[in-house]
Amino acid sequence: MEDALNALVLITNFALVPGLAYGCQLALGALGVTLIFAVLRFSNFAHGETMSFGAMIAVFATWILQDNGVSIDPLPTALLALPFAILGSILFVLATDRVVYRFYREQRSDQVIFIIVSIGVMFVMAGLIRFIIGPNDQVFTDGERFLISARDFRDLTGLREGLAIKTTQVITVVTTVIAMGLLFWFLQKTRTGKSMRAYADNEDLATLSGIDAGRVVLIAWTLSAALAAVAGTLYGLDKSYKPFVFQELVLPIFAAAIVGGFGSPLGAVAGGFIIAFAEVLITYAYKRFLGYILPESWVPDGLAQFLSTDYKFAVAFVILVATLLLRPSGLFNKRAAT
Amino acid sequence: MKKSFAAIVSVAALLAATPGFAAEVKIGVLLGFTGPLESLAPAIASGAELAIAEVSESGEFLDGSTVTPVRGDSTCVDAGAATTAAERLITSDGVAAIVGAMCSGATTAVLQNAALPNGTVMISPSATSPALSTVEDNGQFFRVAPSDARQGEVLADILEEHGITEAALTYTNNDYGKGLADSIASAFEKKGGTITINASHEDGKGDYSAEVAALASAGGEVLIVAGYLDQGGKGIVQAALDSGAFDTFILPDGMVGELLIEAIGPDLDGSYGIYPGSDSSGAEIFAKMAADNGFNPGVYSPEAYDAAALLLLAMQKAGSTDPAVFKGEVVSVANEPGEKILPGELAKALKILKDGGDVDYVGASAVELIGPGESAGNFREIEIQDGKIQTVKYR
Amino acid sequence: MNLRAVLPFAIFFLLILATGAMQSWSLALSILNMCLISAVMALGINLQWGYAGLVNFGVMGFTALGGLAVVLTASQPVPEAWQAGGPGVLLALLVVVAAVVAALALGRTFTGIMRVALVTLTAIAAYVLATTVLSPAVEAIEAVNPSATGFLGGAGLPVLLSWVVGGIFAAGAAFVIGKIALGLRADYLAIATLGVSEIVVAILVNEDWLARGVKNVVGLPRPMPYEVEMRQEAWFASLAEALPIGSVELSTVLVRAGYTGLFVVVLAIILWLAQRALWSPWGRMMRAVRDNETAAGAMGKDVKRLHLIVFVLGSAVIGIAGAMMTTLDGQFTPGTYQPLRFTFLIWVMVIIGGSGNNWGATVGAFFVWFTWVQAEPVGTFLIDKATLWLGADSPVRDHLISNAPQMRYVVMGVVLLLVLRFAPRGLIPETQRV
Amino acid sequence: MITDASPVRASARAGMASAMIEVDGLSKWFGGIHAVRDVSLTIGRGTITGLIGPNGAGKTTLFNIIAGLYKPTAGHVRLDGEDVTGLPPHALFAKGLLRTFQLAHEFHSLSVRENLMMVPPGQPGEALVNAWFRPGRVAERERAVREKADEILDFLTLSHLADERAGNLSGGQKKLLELGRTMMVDAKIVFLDEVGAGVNRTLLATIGTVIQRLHAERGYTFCLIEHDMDFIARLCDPVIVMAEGAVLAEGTPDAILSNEAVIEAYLGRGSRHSKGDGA
Amino acid sequence: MSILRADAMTGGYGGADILHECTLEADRGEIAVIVGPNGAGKSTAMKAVFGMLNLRQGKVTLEGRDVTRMKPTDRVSEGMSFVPQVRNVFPSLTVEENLEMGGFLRRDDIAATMAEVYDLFPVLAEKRRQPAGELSGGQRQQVAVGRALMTKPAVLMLDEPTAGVSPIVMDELFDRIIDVAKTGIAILMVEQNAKQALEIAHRGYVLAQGRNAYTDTGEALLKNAEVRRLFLGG
Repeated sequence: MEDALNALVLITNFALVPGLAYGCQLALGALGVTLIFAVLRFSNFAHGETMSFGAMIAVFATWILQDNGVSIDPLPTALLALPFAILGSILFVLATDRVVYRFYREQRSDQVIFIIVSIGVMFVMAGLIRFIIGPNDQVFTDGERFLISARDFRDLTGLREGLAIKTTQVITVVTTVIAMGLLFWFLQKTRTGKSMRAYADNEDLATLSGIDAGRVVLIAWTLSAALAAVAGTLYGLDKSYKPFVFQELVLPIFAAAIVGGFGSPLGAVAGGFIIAFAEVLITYAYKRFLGYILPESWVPDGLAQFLSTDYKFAVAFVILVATLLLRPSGLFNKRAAT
Repeated sequence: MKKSFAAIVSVAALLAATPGFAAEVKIGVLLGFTGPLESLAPAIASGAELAIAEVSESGEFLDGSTVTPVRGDSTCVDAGAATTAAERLITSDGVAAIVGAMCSGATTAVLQNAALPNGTVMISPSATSPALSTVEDNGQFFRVAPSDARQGEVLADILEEHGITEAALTYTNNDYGKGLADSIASAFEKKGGTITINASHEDGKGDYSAEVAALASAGGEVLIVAGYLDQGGKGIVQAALDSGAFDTFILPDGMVGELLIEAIGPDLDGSYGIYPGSDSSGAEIFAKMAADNGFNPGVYSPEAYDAAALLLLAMQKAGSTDPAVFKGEVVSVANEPGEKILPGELAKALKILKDGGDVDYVGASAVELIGPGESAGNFREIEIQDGKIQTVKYR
Repeated sequence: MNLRAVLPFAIFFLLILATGAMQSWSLALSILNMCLISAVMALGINLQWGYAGLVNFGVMGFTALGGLAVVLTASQPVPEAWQAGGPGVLLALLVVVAAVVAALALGRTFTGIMRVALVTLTAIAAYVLATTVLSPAVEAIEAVNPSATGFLGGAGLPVLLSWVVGGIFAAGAAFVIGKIALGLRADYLAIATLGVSEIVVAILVNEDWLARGVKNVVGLPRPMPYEVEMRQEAWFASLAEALPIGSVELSTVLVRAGYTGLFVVVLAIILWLAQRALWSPWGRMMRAVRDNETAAGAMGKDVKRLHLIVFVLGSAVIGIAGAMMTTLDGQFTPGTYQPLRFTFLIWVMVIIGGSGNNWGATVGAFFVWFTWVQAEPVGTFLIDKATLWLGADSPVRDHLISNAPQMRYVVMGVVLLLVLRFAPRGLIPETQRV
Repeated sequence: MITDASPVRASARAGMASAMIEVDGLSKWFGGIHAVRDVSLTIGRGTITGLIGPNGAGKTTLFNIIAGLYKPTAGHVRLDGEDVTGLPPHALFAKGLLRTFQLAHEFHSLSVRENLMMVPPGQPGEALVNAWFRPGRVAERERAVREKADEILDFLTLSHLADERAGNLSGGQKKLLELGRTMMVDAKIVFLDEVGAGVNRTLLATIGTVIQRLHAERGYTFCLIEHDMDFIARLCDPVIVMAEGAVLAEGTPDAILSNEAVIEAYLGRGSRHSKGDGA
Repeated sequence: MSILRADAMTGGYGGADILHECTLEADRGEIAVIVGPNGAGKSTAMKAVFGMLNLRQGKVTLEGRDVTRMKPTDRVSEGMSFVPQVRNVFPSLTVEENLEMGGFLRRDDIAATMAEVYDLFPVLAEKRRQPAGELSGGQRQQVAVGRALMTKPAVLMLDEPTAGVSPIVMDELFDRIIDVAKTGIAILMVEQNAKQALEIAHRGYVLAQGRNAYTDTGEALLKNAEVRRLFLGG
């Protein structure tokens, strides 16, 4: 019995909890990408940099707040900075749309042109962000680190295995649930949200119904930027903020969005968790886990790993490519991907 | 001030092609300012530029010549761009020598394609790949970073003394990490120890939970982290502590620094490791100097200071900035005999050399050059106690 | 070529000449060399995108395969490693090939759920079998003097041959990728190829037995003599005496010019072939396919096959460029292949130059590489000037200047956006020849 | 509403000996929509068969299945006695089945002449090796192809536009160009999807003449979808009527025009009672 | 003067003119039908009335107000409503949400209008929670018309509402359209099924090559021998 509990705690601690937090971060990122895809119909390669930009503002705002002695101990000050990050990202993204994307929208440019334009935006943002904050690691976490630490858990339960839950992980999950709740409420229940779905469904008919295309696009960018800022800040809070990291996040985020079905918010969330848990569970070494639940003689000598962690990031791409080949419309998209 | 001057100089050189500034010696600082290790580069550059400024301001260097640094971006991911940047430093800016490059890959490319053909001397503060020991360098390439092979043996000794028989090992997935991990693993296993897992981690990623999960599952009394203290290495230590996977960490040279203690906090107490250095206070002095100049002495920042200092001292000793002449003096100023020189004492050293004396440059990282122009590998065994790096002994 | 096509080339060569005169000739030549390699890559993408409308974001992977070809062709074999693990690796390879053949055969014979199940089963069996055979072999190979070799080595053949091999490697990979992914619509194809190229690079980074992984292969043989050795030759001494430049500079310029010559030949051949293909009935057919796939199909053209051909050809060209680049660097460093540099930058070249036009892609590559390299010093200069008012000791100014190298991203992005906005068809637009 | 389809099937079987196209039990679902349901029909060799029916009756879907653009959910298509079900369009082209499109599918960046020149299959210059290394052989064939293209442009009265980008042509001219493409090779059967849509009456008359000449001089079999009953009546025999994805009737134009079921479903019914009492 | 009057419209999509002095009219409670051969410019005329096409000449008035230069969206708020031939519902939205989107521009309570639509199309009330994409073709057309009615338009424009539906459904749709007209709305529609459409039309327009070829009451056009021969197939 105790062995089984130990096994459960072990896998929760090393796979489920981190997977959940990572999944939340991917899901938030994928939601932003998928919203833009649904409304503007292109894959926004600059989304990773938007996350980075939001997180950067959060870092600055946190520093200013900290300097002025503002805090909400035991929670991290960054939560107070989040509104600034969201606002800043929204303003920046809307400015980008005004200066860059709007032109191509009016031209009704090809999807590929939009993708390349977004790559141009990605270049500019990548440079600007590094230029402003520098390429270094920035730590802006403060407050209580743990909800429960591994040591405390062991002392408390007397189990051999510990279970650590970081404050930032809890915040990540809670914020994600709130953000997603708000988003889904917005999309399903509000007039504006419904008009956005309508626009995503059928652009021409939406225009005929008096839905202002410009306004829908504006809202899509706003939501996408806000989600990006939240995702970026949470990621930076849970790990640490460094511009380069976000460049690497774009592909797993695309993978999440595509696996779920590009353009489907529900799919984006599901995709985020699928990618996150796949990465964690496929590269997890089950040796110790099996040690608890199997008789001693059955325990493998090796690490009992499906795939070395060297290939952790390849997991996302393999799932991505497999999805594209087997079911290009994604898991949660009824319409064909054409 | 110095940076902006450097910028003006480099651009002026670019645009106006003025080879002038006769009494001005330029030193190239070629590091990966953009790319995956971009966050390490500024502190390393600052280290080198600190030494350059010190020499320049002393007024003792080669009959009062001034020295200015010129930066170049070796990117770490693009050998082509690195070579071009080095080519620009050497042939257009006319640098007398180069501090760099940063990553072993870029270093090899620059050495073979720009430095060797042009006869320029390079001292890398950070390239540790064993492959660089055997590369054809015509006596023009040195490095003040310690050799990975030596470090592995020292670490294995320490592990044995601590009675460790099983250890997990993770390394940053580049030539430095991989080479170091291999040498640690083979040295430790020769002594009868077991490496339960030898797994890589990527720098520049945010999330290391999967890596730590694998390490934890493999088990071991301690975790050896052959990485960088402000890159993946820190992430691994943090994630391992957070999840309670390991309490004690073995920290090779790339991981020892105040930054790590600052970032991780008291949980790091009880971890131990090694750091290049002999019985000298160079590192502390350098740390203070860096703080006074407004930057954090990151990884390889002391080595960069030493690299620049060695180049300039060698020129002083040879009385020339001609690489063919002064390349022979690098080893002699770095090693005995002579007066020991610590950071901040470059003026003194220049004066001694000018008067025909000898110096034994110790510097911030206790430099001792051996064999093919590499650091001898004097190490300080350190242990972290009460949030401080305590030196246990020297090896 | 009309004036609009000649002018950008003229300006570019003036820039190179200016660099030579103002900075140094060896710098000018080394920039030019990378420009030439970039142009070959851009031609590869132009074949796929400009001719056929295929979006290939996997440039990075094909470049890396080209680099691998240099290692496997030109570096010296390691007999100890072959003894230790060669048979194991070959056996594993055999298992994989057998599995693929078996899977294809099963796929033909069965249908529906049976097919899926059997093919999956074969894949799993092959994976297990191959790893069982491969793991000990790999361990043995990597144990052979890991700091210097630890891999199987190459065939020890002339390095120039590896350029052809690079093309073949890339073409082989492209064939497999194209077979499975070319049916996807544009943006999915882009993301799929990007994903596949990440996987290719991940394999090169982590499989040390193949090409030393992150430990890099250095000191690859080069087709040009070493400068230091050259300076000791008699002919060189007499040449150096006859010319009014220093012997060091002469040697570097000569070697770089040698590379330039080689690259120009390759670029010229590929350009010639590409132009000739474009204005032949084959090119007419490709443009028809790009304009309207459905109609081209109805007019008897096998669209799938043509897409595959052009995807393979374009990728082969990129592979050749990858091999050329590794040859020029003299080393293979798998850890350095990054999408931003090796995929997106190449795309920027093609778009800026003018997709669909080979001359455009070429000159786009020239300009973009030149800007990419020179943006660093120019960016530093501009920021320095722009922040003068902050005062010499301002920490803000200091911070900005120390981050100046990052300006190259901004410059590149802004140039791309400006071209897309104001000259969407590029510097030299696709021409209509009737 | 729909008349018993069995007489149609019977006639299909009767005509089997000289059938160019035989369609047997063809069905196609799109998602939940049943676009074509169990259609069987025959297009006789040497006929100009008209296919009419209300919008959405499944005519174009049927065309697209026969031409290989869609794979049928069920059923078979035979071309000249050979089962060609599910073959891709380019393979059908090689077997002599050509088609035009409802919305003109010109190659917009090619010149008008190139639009024609690209058609002939197996040109030596379409193989890269020849394009690169055997310019002589390529040029020789190019001359011949070009001559033929110019002849056809002449025939179509498009000569003055030979070097124009095809994308710049008017809708009617594009339709002519599409028809011209089918003349570049010897076809067995040509499917014309609403060749008259967007074409003025004069041009339509020209197109009609072209079709008749090709039919008479080259022995082409035609099958055309058209809404213009005049046009149909002038050219076609027999006429097949489709409605709701199924064949409703088949016969001579006169028979069709007076067929009750056809009038009911397509041409228009008798009087309504509910009319006119609004407002 | 009629509530909707499009006077001598001339214009096209940028290239050559497609419409030539085309005039259309519809009044409250009236059904005006545009018929003609393919390519005659029927749909183009419809688009021109709704402002989806730039007119070179001519003028469109709604209840006497000149709307010629207005964007389609603005015309919707002025009281025009348009049902496209295809893609005329939001497939992933429920029936009720479709109707709600129809009344998007309205600031007042739309519940009453929605109830009216449900009265008119009882089947929609049954399926109000179902995504419109899952409905049958005829039901989808009803959703489309219902959506257009949500703005309480003065003029309802239908582009081939019966395209692709079975004769029975067509019958029913026409009955519904007559019901809609009875509520006092002017209806302008394009129809392929010329005979049936003209039977219910108060006004009929036969277009040929972008011009008014014949204009009369539906009844009269049906009786006109030349029209029958040329456009109705005898």
